[in-house]
Amino acid sequence: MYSIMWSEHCSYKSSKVHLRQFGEKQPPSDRMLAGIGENAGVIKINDELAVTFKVESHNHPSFVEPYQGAATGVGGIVRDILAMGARPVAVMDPLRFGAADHEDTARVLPGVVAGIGGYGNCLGLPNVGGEVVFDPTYQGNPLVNALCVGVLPVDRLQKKDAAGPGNIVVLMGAKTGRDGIGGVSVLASATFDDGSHARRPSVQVGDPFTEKLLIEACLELYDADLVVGIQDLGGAGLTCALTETAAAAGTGMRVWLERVPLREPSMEPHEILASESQERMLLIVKPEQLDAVLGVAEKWGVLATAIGEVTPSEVSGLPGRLRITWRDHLVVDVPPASLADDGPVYARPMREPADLILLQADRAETLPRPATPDDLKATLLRMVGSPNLCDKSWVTEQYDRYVLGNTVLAQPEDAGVIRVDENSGLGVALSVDGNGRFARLDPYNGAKLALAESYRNVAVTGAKPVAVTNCLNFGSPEDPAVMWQFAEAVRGLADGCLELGIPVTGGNVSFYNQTGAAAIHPTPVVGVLGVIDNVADRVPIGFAKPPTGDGDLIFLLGE
Amino acid sequence: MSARVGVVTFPGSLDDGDAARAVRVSGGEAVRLWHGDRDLHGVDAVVLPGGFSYGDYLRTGAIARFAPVMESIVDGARAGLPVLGICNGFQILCEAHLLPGALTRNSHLHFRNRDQWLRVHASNTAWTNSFETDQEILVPLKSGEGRYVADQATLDELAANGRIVATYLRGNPNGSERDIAGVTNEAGNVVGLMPHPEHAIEALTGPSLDGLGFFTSILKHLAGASA
Amino acid sequence: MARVVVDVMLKPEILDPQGQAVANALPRLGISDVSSVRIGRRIEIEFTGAADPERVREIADKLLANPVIEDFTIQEVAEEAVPAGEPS
Amino acid sequence: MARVVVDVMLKPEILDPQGQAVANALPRLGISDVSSVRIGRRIEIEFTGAADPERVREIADKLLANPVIEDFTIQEVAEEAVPAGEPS
Ligand SMILES: Nc1ncnc2c1ncn2[C@@H]1O[C@H](COP(=O)(O)OP(=O)(O)O)[C@@H](O)[C@H]1O
Repeated sequence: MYSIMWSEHCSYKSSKVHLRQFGEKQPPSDRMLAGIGENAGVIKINDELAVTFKVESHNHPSFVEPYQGAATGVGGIVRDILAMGARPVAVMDPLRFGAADHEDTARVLPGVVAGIGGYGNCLGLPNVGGEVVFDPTYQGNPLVNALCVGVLPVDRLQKKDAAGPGNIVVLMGAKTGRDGIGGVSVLASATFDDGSHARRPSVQVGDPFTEKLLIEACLELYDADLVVGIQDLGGAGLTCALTETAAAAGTGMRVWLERVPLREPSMEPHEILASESQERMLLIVKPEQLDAVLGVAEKWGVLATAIGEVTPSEVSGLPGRLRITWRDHLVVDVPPASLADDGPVYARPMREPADLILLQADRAETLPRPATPDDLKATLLRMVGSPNLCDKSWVTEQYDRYVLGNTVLAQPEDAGVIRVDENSGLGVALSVDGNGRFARLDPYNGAKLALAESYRNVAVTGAKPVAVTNCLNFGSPEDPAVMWQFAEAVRGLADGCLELGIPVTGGNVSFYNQTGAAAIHPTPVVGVLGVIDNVADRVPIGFAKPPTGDGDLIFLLGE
Repeated sequence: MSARVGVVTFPGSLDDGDAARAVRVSGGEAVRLWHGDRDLHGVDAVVLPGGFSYGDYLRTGAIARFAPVMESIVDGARAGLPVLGICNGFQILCEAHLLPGALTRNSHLHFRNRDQWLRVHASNTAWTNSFETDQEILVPLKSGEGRYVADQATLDELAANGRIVATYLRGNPNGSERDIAGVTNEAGNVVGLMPHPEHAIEALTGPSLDGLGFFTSILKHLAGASA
Repeated sequence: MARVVVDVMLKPEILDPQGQAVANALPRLGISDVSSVRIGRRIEIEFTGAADPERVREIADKLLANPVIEDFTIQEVAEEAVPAGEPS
Repeated sequence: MARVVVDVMLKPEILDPQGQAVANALPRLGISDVSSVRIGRRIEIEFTGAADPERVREIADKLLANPVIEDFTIQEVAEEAVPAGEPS
């Protein structure tokens, strides 16, 4: 349990010391209801309504099994949003692949796109934007990031605390199977090599239908005020959910592991605790409301099982413990905070990459520029022919953009805009951007540029940018050069947010995107959320069509 | 009193809220129906909405067909109750044998979401009487299994008797036989449509307002029937 | 405890784009002597007791296959014969 | 002319949402004695000449099955035995 919980993926042990800046440099905001440390940041958009959003990576699993890796990436981020008390209302997918003509891209890209579509479409979540970038740097490490945004009434915000000794711990959703055992520690916390074939069992299969039922059941429970605390099961499965909920409340917990519904009866206790089977949530409910909770679950056809209870935070002067038994044998007896909060914190060595000076010597100003009309034509044709600038509809046509009936702008617009309130027209705009090549040249400014691009994309729709989420995709933190890139990017993003006056509300770090000694370009992906008072006022890209657009004047703003 | 149009929610239905909104925007009263409830609550017509009922895991619509509410809908439809199946609803109507043929995997094997031009051929059904015959309309299509198939005799019969409700224009998006986007039963009360008219009812969120015609049609049809 | 396998295949006259896609991909693997590929579903059902052939046929006809586009066959198998079933 | 059937099933430890959906639907058809349903793919390949077992295995491994999550079995069948193949 410790090896899983203290893995890079769960404990953020290499990144923690840097990520602190997001809090320290945070501009004051009276909109933020939940921030870093929660499943996702929550932002008030008026007195009654709030929005929660977050972007997360599923890079390694998507390389091993593109369809399921990408699909379960969507499923995971959706549960994060759900856990905050929100109804998920849209998704976005920033993607990066190797060279467009490489055979691995031909295997990975169609599978990833089909997986994102397959899961998101089946959940009924419109896809309102994303990115498709090709660069040889991602050859062995494609980046599959997924963003989800959800809406909640301000007073429906949920906590993950396992509060109230005597309350019941309920596991809801899919049965627990052997899939994904050790997924986080194995897949996401090490570089890829030929040994990865032996890691096949850690592949998980998504079941979007079960997730859809889980969403509806959770929302009905929230609205009936039947939930004390809730946490999604993601990386590190039950181990993570049990310890985090107990640690958050400072309570102890008693769990009877044999009560967990299993797909395979032969599973061992450690497998049950480590399984990353998808589509599960952990609920803390009051004993007198247990029947009502089970009733709602039954109505939606999802399994719900009482597996334990919350115990006092202190027993005879000693802090509460997480005690787990398996058929009357004590298999776990630990202080929950030791797993969830007391993980190691590394200040890893950092060193500017040796080749950076050489790279930076090639200044843009000194590069040859097209001097003749023929040169210009050739440059233009090369750009038009570049996979990075091509039409993305082969991808975006595989995504449902209409479901829920509130999509005001989506592909090919600069930002997605969705209506949140049908009566007032209140809505939000969202964009995700990143540029690994900029960040490779200068991670500090590269991160700022990603932020600025995303911010502009939101602003041009007519929305006011209010919050930031991010997914930091980097190589191995054990490489001082990568660690330096990471530190610089975080510093850049935190400074940029301070200058623009919007807070980082959450995000995700993906390390070990590395093949052998070669790391990917540092790739901070930044998502910005904006609020628009009336979506009818949104400004689409493109000129207004005649006759209304006739005679419009064209201005160029900026330098 | 405005007409009461039921919208069924199966586990995995996704466009049920949108179908209800379309009914309301058109001036009808939307009544939500639950898959497990046989009672149709006295509705005058029923919409089976889009989505992935029961995950659509075995075959689209195959499991939804056995939902308790479907027993009442099948009985009602045989007795003249107007029923519109959109996308997954169309698939369910075929599986329930209220409409002929079947919907299979798109010939290119991908889910496809695009704004699709259609030609409305049958403007005499309960759900299409607001359209002119041969009217061209623009409505979103979004499906992975939208390729309509039936044997040649059935296709000939549908064509001969004006039962092809709509066909795809300017390119067949999924390989459907004879470009079929929607069909009706002999009596014209049951219509299945692969594209999504409920997503073309507001300038802000859809490519056109053409989808409204299906919902105003049913209100007109019901008003005519009760007059 | 009985195990039954129901194989469901598209009727021959119905286009099978998945099978075609596989057939089209084969030459790239250096395979040029395949004349047709058809893809269907294999459904393995495990009964708690004996399997009543009549009821299996009914399940197949009503639920597992759509007779408009598909044919099916049923066979009861010895447990060893099932390649990748769930261990029981 | 040889016919080969490749059966591809999810590995036992991998979740099978399709099979689960069918298993859950059976009680509504009045069937309550089914303990498990697993759904996989049945692929019928027709060769113009004889089928080389080695090459079939390669096709199955590289193209038909995803070895990360699936197992497969191969059998050569007499033409009569194929239930719903394309008439040749
Ligand atoms: N993976 C994706 N998923 C969803 N939408 C995407 C994806 N990739 C690109 N898009 C959308 O396609 C449009 C064009 O993308 P892109 O060419 O990257 O635009 P830009 O250069 O303006 O950022 C944008 O609206 C973007 O959101």
